[in-house]
Amino acid sequence: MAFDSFAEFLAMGGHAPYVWSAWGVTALLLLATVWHARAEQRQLLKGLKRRARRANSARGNAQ
Amino acid sequence: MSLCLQARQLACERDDRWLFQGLDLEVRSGEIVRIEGPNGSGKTSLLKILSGQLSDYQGELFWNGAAMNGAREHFLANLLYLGHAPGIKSGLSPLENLAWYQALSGEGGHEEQRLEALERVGLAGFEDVPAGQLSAGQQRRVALARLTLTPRALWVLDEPFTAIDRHGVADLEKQLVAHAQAGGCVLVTTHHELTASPLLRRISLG
Amino acid sequence: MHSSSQSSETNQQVLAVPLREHKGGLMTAVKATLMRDLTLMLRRRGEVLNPLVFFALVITLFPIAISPDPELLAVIAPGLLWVAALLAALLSLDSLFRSDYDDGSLEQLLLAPQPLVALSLAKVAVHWLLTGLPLALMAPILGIILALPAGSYAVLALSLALGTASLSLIGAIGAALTVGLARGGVLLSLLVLPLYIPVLIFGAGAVQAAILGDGVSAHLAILGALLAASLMLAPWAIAASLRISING
Amino acid sequence: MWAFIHKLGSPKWFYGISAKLQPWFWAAAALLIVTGSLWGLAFAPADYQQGNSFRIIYVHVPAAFLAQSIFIAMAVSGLVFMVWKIKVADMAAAVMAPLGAAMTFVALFSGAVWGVPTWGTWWMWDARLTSMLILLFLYLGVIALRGAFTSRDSASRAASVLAMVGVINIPIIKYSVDWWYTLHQPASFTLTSRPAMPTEMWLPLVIMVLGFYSFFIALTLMRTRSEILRREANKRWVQDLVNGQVEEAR
Repeated sequence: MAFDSFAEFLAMGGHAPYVWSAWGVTALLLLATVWHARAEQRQLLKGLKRRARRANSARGNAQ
Repeated sequence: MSLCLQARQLACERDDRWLFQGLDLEVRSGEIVRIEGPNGSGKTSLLKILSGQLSDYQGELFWNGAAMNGAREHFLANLLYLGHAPGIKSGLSPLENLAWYQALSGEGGHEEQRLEALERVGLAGFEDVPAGQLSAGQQRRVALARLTLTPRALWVLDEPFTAIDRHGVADLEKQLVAHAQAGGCVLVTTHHELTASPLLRRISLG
Repeated sequence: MHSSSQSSETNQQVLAVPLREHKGGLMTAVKATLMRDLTLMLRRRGEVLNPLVFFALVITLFPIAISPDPELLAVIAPGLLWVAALLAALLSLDSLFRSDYDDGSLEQLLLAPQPLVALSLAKVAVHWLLTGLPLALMAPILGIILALPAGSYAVLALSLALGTASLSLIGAIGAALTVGLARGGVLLSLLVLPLYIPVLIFGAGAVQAAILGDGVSAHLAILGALLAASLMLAPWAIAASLRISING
Repeated sequence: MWAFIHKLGSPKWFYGISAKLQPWFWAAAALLIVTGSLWGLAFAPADYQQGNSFRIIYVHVPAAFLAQSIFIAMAVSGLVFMVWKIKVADMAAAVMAPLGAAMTFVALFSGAVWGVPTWGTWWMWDARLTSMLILLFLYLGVIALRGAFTSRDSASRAASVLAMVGVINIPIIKYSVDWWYTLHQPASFTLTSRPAMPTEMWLPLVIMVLGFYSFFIALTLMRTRSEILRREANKRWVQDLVNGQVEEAR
């Protein structure tokens, strides 16, 4: 452990704004890409399923 | 010696839509083959594939029995393609335009040949006018002059009758038949109704 | 899909139009393409002059925007001249294949029984002859009004002549990629400018070295090496890009 | 070999295999990044010169590595697509580009922030940062070119060619920028070039780099799967797959 207390850890020896903003932006971007990829996949599947259901019911009506 | 262009199981997909699939065709000496189909059925794409411009297709092409990849140079040396746009530079005179086309195939050519070809398409007297000052139909005629200027066995013509007057249409049609009778081969798309001829064959798409 | 059967009698007949073997003539084709593009450009003198006027205008803007102080100008002159020349060369790139694409002669170029690589190289050569070379010749005159120190004028012209040849080659890749797009002009600069940076560094560096009295041969050698590399690689990329654009 | 390549080329096969691989890469990414972060932030010793601001290295360097690697991966995918006409390769290239641009941005941002305590300024024309900035423009160019075409086939080919041209230029750009930087020498030292780092400093860095690579692979697999669904929506196997899921839901 390079720090004696949690407060010191947060203070980063006076470099807190730099260290935390760099890490924060990185973490935010990584999480945002994951969130975006998940949302994209869900939306696609939802659209495909809706289409499949509509096609199925259309086929059902025709019979 | 005769020529033969074959396509086997040709399929073309443009952005997830099949323009055509499983197309087998064979074009031989002495034939006029008209590709038919409604707008957007892939006529131009098919001509572009058959003339070796579009490489994005499935299936195989053969030129005189040899796979197209190996025979490409020989194929291009015997091909004359006229596309939607006439390919005429408006800044150059008809003579200069034709000279470039002659040189593209590697021949120097003579001015008399070019003058003669222009005369045949009814452009005598316009040899030195910048092509930009000619009408659309006259520009098309300059392009058509290549048919006689640089004799090639295989003609691939995409809507060659566009912008041409009735007289010119009749002349061109005669020229196509004569070419096929002489053992050449014509692949053509057109909205114009071609007169029936034993040499004419239709392939319909879509 | 149907194709009616056809009697095979006609197939046996002898061709009046015999099949030809492809018999070279590459030099004829390349020379004709060079001459054609030169004639075309020289008939539209405005298009040849535009980049030169643009170059002069941009150079005029800097002293007005920064300061008329000759000492200050002398320091930044090499960079200014190089950046302005680079932008001027970029300006004319969009039209390199555009008119050929519009009037259909690009398809014909692709279907010529000659290697497209050689033919497109001829087109790029004309672009350099009528853009890069005049810019290089004009730069020393503009150097005077920027108080460029003596002794660097020849290097300025030489570095520009060498450098703009690479710029034309690299830029032609971008022009070929965007020729099928309706508004390719802005995109073209986005694609091409980052690739111009090495040429800019060594081009402007050569002029600076000449001013400082350092040897310039290293810079010019690197510019030459960049040109050799572009000459070897760019034509293939140009040809591939043209084929993509024509598929549009 | 050929059979393998063509198997890989089938989107259906790739969709199946990537579903199996994906969780492992996500797990590896999470594990490595969490470990590396804790180690780098809390346990690695502070730098004797830069103090704790040095800890920015643990995001700056992995992002910079990834930014360059993704461009190379994109160009290789482009080559595979152009040579073997394998569509999955192009789909992967398409989804890689935005992540690459994002990583380049992260590297630039963290570098700029790092510059404040080190150089006393937000931006220094440091060789590494300058190359990164140019790389960002290259990414934006590829993304813009892909978006500019109406035909997706042409867009894919054009983007592949541009990625390949870019990848040939990246080392040239890098060397010329390095050379330019040493010539002008505006700063006494660069951010990350330093004499040998002690183990407890570079080990977390290695872990972070590996974590970022796992993240890249996992995300690319995931987004390529989405891209496959998008492009193959009309194909039989996708419809069967969706139908199966619909029925399951009942």
